Amino acid sequence: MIPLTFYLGLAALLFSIGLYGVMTNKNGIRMIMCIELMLNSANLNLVAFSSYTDTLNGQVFAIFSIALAAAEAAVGFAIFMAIYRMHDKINLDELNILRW
Amino acid sequence: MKINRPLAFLVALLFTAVIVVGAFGTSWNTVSELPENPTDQSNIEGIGMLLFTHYVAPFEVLSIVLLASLIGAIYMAKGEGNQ
Amino acid sequence: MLPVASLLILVPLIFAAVTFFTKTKEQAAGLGFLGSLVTLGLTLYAYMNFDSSTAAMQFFESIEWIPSLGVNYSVGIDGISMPLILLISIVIPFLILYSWKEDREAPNRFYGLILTMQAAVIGVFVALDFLVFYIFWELTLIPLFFMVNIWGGEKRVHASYKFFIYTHVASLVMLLGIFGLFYASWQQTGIPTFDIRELVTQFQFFESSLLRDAIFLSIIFGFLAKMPAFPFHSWLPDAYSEAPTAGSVLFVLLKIGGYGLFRISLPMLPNTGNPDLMITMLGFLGSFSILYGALVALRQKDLKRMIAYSSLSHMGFVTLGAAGLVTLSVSGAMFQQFSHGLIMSILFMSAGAIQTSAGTRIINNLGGLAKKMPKLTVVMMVGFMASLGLPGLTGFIAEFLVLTFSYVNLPGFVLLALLAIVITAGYHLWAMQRAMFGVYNEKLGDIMDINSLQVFSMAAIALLVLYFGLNPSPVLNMMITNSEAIVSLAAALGV
Amino acid sequence: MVKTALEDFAFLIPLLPALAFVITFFFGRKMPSGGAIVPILAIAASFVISLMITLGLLENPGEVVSQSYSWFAVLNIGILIDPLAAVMLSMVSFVSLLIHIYAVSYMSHDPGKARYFAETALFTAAMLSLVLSDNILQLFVSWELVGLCSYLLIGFWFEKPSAAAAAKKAFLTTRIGDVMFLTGIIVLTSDLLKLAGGFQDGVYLLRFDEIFSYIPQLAALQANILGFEVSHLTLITLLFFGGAVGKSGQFPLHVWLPDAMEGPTTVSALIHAATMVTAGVYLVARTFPMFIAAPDSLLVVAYLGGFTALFAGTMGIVMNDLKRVLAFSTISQLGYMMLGLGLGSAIGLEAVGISIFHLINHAFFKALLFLCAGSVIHAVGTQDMRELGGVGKVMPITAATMTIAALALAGFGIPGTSIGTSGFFSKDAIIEAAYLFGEHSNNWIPYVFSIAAALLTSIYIFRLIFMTFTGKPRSDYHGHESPAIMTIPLSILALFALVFGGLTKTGFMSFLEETFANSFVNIDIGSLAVIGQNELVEAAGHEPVFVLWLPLIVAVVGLAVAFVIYYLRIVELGPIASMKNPIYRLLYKRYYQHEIYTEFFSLGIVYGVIAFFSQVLDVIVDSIVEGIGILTVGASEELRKIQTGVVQSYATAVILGVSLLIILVKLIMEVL
Repeated sequence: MIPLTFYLGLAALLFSIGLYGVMTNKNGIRMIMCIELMLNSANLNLVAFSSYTDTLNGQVFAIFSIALAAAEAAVGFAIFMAIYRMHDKINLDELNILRW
Repeated sequence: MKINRPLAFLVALLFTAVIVVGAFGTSWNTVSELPENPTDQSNIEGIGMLLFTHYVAPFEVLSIVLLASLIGAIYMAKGEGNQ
Repeated sequence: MLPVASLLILVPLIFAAVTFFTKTKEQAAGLGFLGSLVTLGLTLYAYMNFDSSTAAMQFFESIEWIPSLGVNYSVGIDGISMPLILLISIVIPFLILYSWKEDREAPNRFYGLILTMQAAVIGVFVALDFLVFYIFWELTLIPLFFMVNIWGGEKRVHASYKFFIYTHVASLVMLLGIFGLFYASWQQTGIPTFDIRELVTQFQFFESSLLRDAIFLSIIFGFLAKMPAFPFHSWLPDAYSEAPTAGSVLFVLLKIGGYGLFRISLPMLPNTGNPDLMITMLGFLGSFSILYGALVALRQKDLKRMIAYSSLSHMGFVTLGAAGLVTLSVSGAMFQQFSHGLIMSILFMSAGAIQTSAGTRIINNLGGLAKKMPKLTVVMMVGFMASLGLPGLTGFIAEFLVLTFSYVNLPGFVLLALLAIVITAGYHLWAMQRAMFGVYNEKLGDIMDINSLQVFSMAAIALLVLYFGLNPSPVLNMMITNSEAIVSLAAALGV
Repeated sequence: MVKTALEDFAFLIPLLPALAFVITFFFGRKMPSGGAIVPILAIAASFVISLMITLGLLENPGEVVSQSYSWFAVLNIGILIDPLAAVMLSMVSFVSLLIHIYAVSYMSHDPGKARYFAETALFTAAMLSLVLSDNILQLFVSWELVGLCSYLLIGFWFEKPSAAAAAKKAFLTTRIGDVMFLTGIIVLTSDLLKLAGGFQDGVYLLRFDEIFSYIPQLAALQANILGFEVSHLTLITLLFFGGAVGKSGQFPLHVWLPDAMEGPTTVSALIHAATMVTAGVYLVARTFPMFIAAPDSLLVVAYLGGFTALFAGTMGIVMNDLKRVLAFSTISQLGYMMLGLGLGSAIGLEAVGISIFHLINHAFFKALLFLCAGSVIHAVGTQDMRELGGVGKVMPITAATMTIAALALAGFGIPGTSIGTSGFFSKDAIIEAAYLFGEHSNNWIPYVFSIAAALLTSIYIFRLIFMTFTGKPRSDYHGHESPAIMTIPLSILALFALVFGGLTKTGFMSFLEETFANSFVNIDIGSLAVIGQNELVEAAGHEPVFVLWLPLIVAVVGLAVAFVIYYLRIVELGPIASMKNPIYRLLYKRYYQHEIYTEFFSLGIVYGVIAFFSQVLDVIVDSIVEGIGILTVGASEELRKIQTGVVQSYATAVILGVSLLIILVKLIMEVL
């Protein structure tokens, strides 16, 4: 049997990859993609725990989380489109009007 | 401030290490054997049951959230000027 | 019997609230005066019904407030607070009369703030619960801050912020000490309480002497910075000299630092880890403040700054007398608070009158004012003589008691303080000679003497200085009763 | 009985002049001649009461007036009229009364005369209350009030910068002495507190009888000061003497007295004769039992007194200002009084007698000298002797009375008889006592000092008389004799200066010796002297004849010298009395006291210390506070730049923070 920790490790790896993407990418679309990656690593954890504790709650939550991710992606893309219309770009490191 | 890739990499690595060490260092309270159900591998039925009984309220809320975000996304993506 | 202690807070507060909504100068001043008169009446009522032969709390009231934390609204008056309440209730009406004819913007706020200040200071004096105490303690900051900030001199903004932040930080350190006291006592007894007397009593049962020292030092830091004592005084010259006359007088009436010393710190002192060290520290701060304030005052060019430093010097007697821990030295220190409030009010009113008439406070630019302002000169002379400790006036009684009886325990520090007495005489006489005597400085033009309301209010305070200088017993006796209680506490512990 | 009734009015003695002060101060301007009549009547009443009490005491010296009331805390106010206080009271009120009468005319043209009479009334009240206080604190209170009044009166013409400066100087210099006095009281109180083991109800520790009863224990307490073992009693008495030095113008705190001439001349007369300067002598006399029981204290008093007598005399002979000569003469005579008290280490209680005797006589002739000088200044308008001369022709009464005063000051009289001026009896008694002291202890310094000072006294006072009243006018002035209201007090004083000493000589001494043996205190001076290691000699009377005659001879020599130089003008003084002569310059510059005291000590050392405190220490303390403020503002200015507004860096920071926090928590949990 594959131990639970292996799933957790995989999820951690996925999360970190997504994290690295969020920290380094300038493009908003890419950032949203990386955030999806992080969400999915969380889903992986939920499902893994669900299986290893013999309950279904985690899987239900995974479904909720996928649905929310869809909503988040939709709103996120919409925001980026609005920004793009205003600035003609979606490079987030240049959109730093909320500083200091 | 410029984006600092090496730093980001290091931070990501550090975080992975912390999580992995945490995950491997914890003794999880799990079942000893995964359930064997050769007749029906799927648990769709169980999930469906849960979703419409115990989690029905969050489910309904989620539908409203989805609807709201849908409308919002359409409104924002469409823009103000062009009908 | 009237619930005087609560009324003494409420009446000025209500009058202040109403005064804020008045439209004209006369209405504001009149209402303010009326409010202060009612407060004075209440104070006199309290004084008449006061029993000065007991050190116990009188006019005690207590209402439950936050039972889960043991917070009560409890107030009362004893011999430590009665004279100080008397002091502020007496001076405030005269202060309002003094500033009656001055023109300034927003008079409604001006008089409202004066009454708020009175309510807050009396609140500190009557509070018997640490939380109530602290709330009123911080409330005093607000009127003073705005007094300096709105009606102050040229550098008013800097001075007001400096005063506010400095004393506020000190108060926060004190609050930390109060919380330490609260939690340690909670751990000790299992019952949460904020009652000042209960906590001060519980203090001696704390096991860790480090904890006791830390609590004592952080609380006394708040008091010393408020008094102020050297080296926590640097907000004082700026704030005192930038404030308008009424503001300076309010600063003078802010006797809460010294009050805290007697009410809270002195009963705790014998139970600290190393009482001798603490006494030495207090004695040093006191006597050095006396000397230091006098020396620095001698070099000041600005009359008001000079008076401010002389105030620092005088407050040193409070610390020194408290450190003396002999019944009469402690009562001398209490009396010094009372006397200092009266004397400094006269001095700041005089300096304010000179500023208004001559347009400057720089001593070297004045000269020969006695010729043009004979009435002011007489009153100011009384104030200066009282301030330099002339017998027959209140300053002498306080200084004599402090010096004589602190000498029993702290001879070295008393000798240090005695050095300052000549210097104190020196700068007072120098200022008097330069500003009031000699040839009239024609550059000042034709100036007017103070108006009759000002004469009346200053002369009335001067008469009180004389009266209590000749017959201090009416306030001194109750002080002696209470200091006996404090000192016997210390003596029982062999300090 | 009349006597008991009289005692009950004793409190009126200081109170009436004090009331007069209040009335004159507020209403004097509306009354004729500045309301002078109020203080005059008040002081006259005080004088009458004092005199009646004194006469009563003369009959029955043991029954003194003593009343005590609680003042505040454990301290009291009270009245003690024993022989010492009685004679002082009578003298002060009498001389003050005459000066007030004189001043009605003298001050008649001054616009501030109401203020003048108010302040002199207060001055007199303070001095009277000083004299009759029965405890050391009340004495100190009055002592300070006397100082305040002198400040107000010396600076009476406050529009004159020199007057304001002189007033300040007088107050500050005496204040140095006052602080020593106060220190003495503080040390005394704390010692008494220890010895008595706290306060008891109804026992006023600071009352003289209580203090005196603790003398043996006080003397036994030892303190270690700079390696010397000093008895507490010596310490206390020397601190008291420090106060007396300031008030009575003894070296080195005498510098204020000559400057005190800036006030009206009547004020100078009050200060020099009746009030103020005699307070110091009175203090030492009042606490004499303490002094005699304290080892070494009386010696210090004697040396300093003798030295001051000589030192002031040397300056007196070169001054050109009429009033300044008199001022130095006062310092010199006060030196005699102190010397007389100091000699108590040999002659015991008799010292109080001769010293106070001299004090009283001096009050008469010094008041007379000043009032005469005032009369001259009032008439002529200048007080520089170089511009005077020949005044005697236009002002015969003044000249005559002043000559009488000069004779009294120089001490003319025939030894062995009762013929002589007042000054003769008292001064010679002091000089004889100094001889006894020298013979007894083989220490001739006080005697030499007193004889030399007598010679100088005679020279400078007759120099003054000859320069002022004889010869031809050296400037253009128009003088006239003063009105009767001024000359009558002069004549009365002249009468007293002439005969008072001779009439009361023996009675006075024996009366004063009752001071410390009566219903209030009963002290055996002899046993106290043993504590103080002072060996008393038996009564005088076996001195060689030359000792009796030498003071007179010296006085005559002085008169002759002055006569030759300033009347006959045979000797040309040009080369000697010029600034090129270093000794003359030294004297004329008053031993460079101004340079040493003001410029070196005050401005140099004291001001340097102050500059350090105010410009270095205070700035440092303040900059620490301001620095913390500036630092905080600066730090936030820099730190806020961390908020870059870039989402990616926030994310990095958050994750880094979370990681580190987890590690930290883990580490802490490992450790605990």
